[in-house]
Amino acid sequence: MASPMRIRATESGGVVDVKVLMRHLMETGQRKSSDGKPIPAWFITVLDAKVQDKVVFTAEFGPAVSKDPFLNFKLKGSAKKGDTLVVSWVDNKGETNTSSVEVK
Amino acid sequence: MKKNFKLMNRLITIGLISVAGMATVYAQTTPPEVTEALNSSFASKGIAKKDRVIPDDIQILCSDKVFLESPAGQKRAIELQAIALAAIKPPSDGKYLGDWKAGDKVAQSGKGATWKDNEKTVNGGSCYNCHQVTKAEMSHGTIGPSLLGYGKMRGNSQEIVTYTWNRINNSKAYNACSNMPRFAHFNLLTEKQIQDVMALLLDPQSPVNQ
Amino acid sequence: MKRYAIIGTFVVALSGVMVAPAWAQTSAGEQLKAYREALADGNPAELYEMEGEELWVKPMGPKKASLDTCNLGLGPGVVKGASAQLPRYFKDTNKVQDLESRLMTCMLNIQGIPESETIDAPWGKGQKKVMAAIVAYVVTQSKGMKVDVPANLPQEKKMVALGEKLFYQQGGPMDFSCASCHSVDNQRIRMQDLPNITKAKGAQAGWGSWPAYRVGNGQFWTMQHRINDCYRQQRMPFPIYGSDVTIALSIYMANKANGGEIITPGLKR
Amino acid sequence: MNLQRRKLMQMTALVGLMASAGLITQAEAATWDKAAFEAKSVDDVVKALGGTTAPTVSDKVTLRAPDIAENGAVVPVGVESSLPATQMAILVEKNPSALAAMFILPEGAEPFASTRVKMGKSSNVIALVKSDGKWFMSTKEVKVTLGGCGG
Repeated sequence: MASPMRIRATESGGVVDVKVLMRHLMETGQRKSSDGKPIPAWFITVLDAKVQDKVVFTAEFGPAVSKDPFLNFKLKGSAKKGDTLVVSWVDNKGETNTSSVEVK
Repeated sequence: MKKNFKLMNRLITIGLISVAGMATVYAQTTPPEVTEALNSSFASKGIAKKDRVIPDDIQILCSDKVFLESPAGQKRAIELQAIALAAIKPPSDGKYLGDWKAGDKVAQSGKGATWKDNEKTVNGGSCYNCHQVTKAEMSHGTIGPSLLGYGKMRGNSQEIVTYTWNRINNSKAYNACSNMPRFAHFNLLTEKQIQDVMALLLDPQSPVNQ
Repeated sequence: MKRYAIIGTFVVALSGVMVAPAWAQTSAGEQLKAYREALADGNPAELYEMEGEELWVKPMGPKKASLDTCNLGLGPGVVKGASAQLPRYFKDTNKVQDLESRLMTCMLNIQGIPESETIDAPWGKGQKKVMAAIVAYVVTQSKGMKVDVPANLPQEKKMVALGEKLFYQQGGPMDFSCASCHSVDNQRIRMQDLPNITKAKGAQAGWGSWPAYRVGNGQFWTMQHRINDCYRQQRMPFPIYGSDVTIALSIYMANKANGGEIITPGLKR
Repeated sequence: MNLQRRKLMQMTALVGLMASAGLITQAEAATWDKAAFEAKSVDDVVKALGGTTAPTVSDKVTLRAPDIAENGAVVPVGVESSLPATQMAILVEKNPSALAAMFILPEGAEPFASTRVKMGKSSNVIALVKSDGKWFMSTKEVKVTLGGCGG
């Protein structure tokens, strides 16, 4: 299965609160494995959220973002109840993942 | 784990003489169902060998709360304390106090003796796990008493120095069921490490006494 | 544990240093509370739960069958509320089983996956990885319910009694037992609060919040994993996955926690 | 600067390759600000982000971070502002590379973002907010403690 992603988007008073949890190792590139070899950096670099193909929020991560990243952001005007919010990320190896949710 | 972890100790029987002079034998053993469960449920892994489940005299006593609270149990505790105290060796070079800075490193480290460690792992004293030791380190446990100002409060008379030495070497010499590990008895810390921890507690320059 | 038979002239001197600056602990404790609350929103255990939900219905093993007919005690395929009543006695295996040992039985009987595949796998790898995800899914289906482990059956009573003895059983080069850290109220190791498992409140806090996601290593830990690492820190040998000791301790804790709220999967340091 | 430009070009070439292979869309990958994420110090990050002067400390920038983190692997941090912001960033001063996360806010995105970052040791955490072409900031010290049994 694709690595799981959980998105929650809830509207209240015109503001859509978006919470995203993603499964990713977020390796810093600074750690060594038990046999002393460096573990290469592997982390999500860019995440964007879209509504009807229009980017409504972008986050860029460095390797200092924690494993299994959590992101919370808010939209006012660019999303409303019933919209489909699409969240995609790409990591430094070029792997991508996309998931979507309806704004509740 | 030395001799005291021999298999036969598992079912050791402790005989005690009653105060009245009548020979009364209190049998204290590890319950057979416990022994059986331990035997079937644990496996050796790395340096953590299976014989570690086999309790020695002190562990048998302290695992049995009901017996421990009985007069016979209290008596047994005093007996085992005396044995523990008698086995403590003074420092081989006569020096009780080493380097407090090295001692603080020993106190900070919780490493060693688990199945993830090996023979080369330098064991720590895990002191901060249970004790407040210095003001600077706020991440400390509360299982043991705070040691802040330890030397400042007591001074460093030979009595205090010897007591502290003994307490670190084998805490059970004063309290058979103390939660504190027997650091010298099981070779958890080297003599030098103990000297350094001594300095951490008693050296007037140590942050413990500032 | 009471301190028995402290002898010599040092009793007074020793008790003199027991007074720790309470204010320092309180404020550090409150600051930590703020940290934990900030983390509570968005528990990555949810990602494991999602994975487990898919794995529950996915045909796997030599028999290419899914676990969705597994009987966790409430009937074939019933997941809702099942883990709240575990560990319990199962007639078909004639054993008291916790969630993980019961799932191993289902994996064997339904999917044809030998128990050894789970037992021998390293944490987070192979069949243990599958197990962790399924556990995350199953325990989430009891979230908000009450622990319901009255241990009325004689087989269950026997295991609770064994678990209690094992809880106090010392061993290893540091003389530790579970009770060394978990039998007194309001104690900490470093900054971590240690629940007093000998009382209902502490048992509920402990049993009720594991399995959990551990932020420190970014892993989801099942109860078997939690107990395993407690024994590692006790410097004991390796407790075999699903062995009698782990089941006895589990039902002892669950029975003590009976009636407490289940907040699993938790979020831990 | 030359080196940085060369790195950037390599990155661009790689991204182009990946994009033509259909792995990612050009738009998604092109935005990762390599220079800013690879800058070591806070000052260098600000420069890489196009700041010409030191950011102004402002009470209109709110940084949410705990006083103490029980574990440096996961420290919840958030940034919020009452300024109309187009870009925000979270920095950890003593990390090997200071920039942890950056947020780009199109019209309709509130100046609010919260995530979790790793901290190697106790350090100042800095929130940056870009408003009207200028950078504003707020700082807070977060203490990272040792926890658990330490084994």
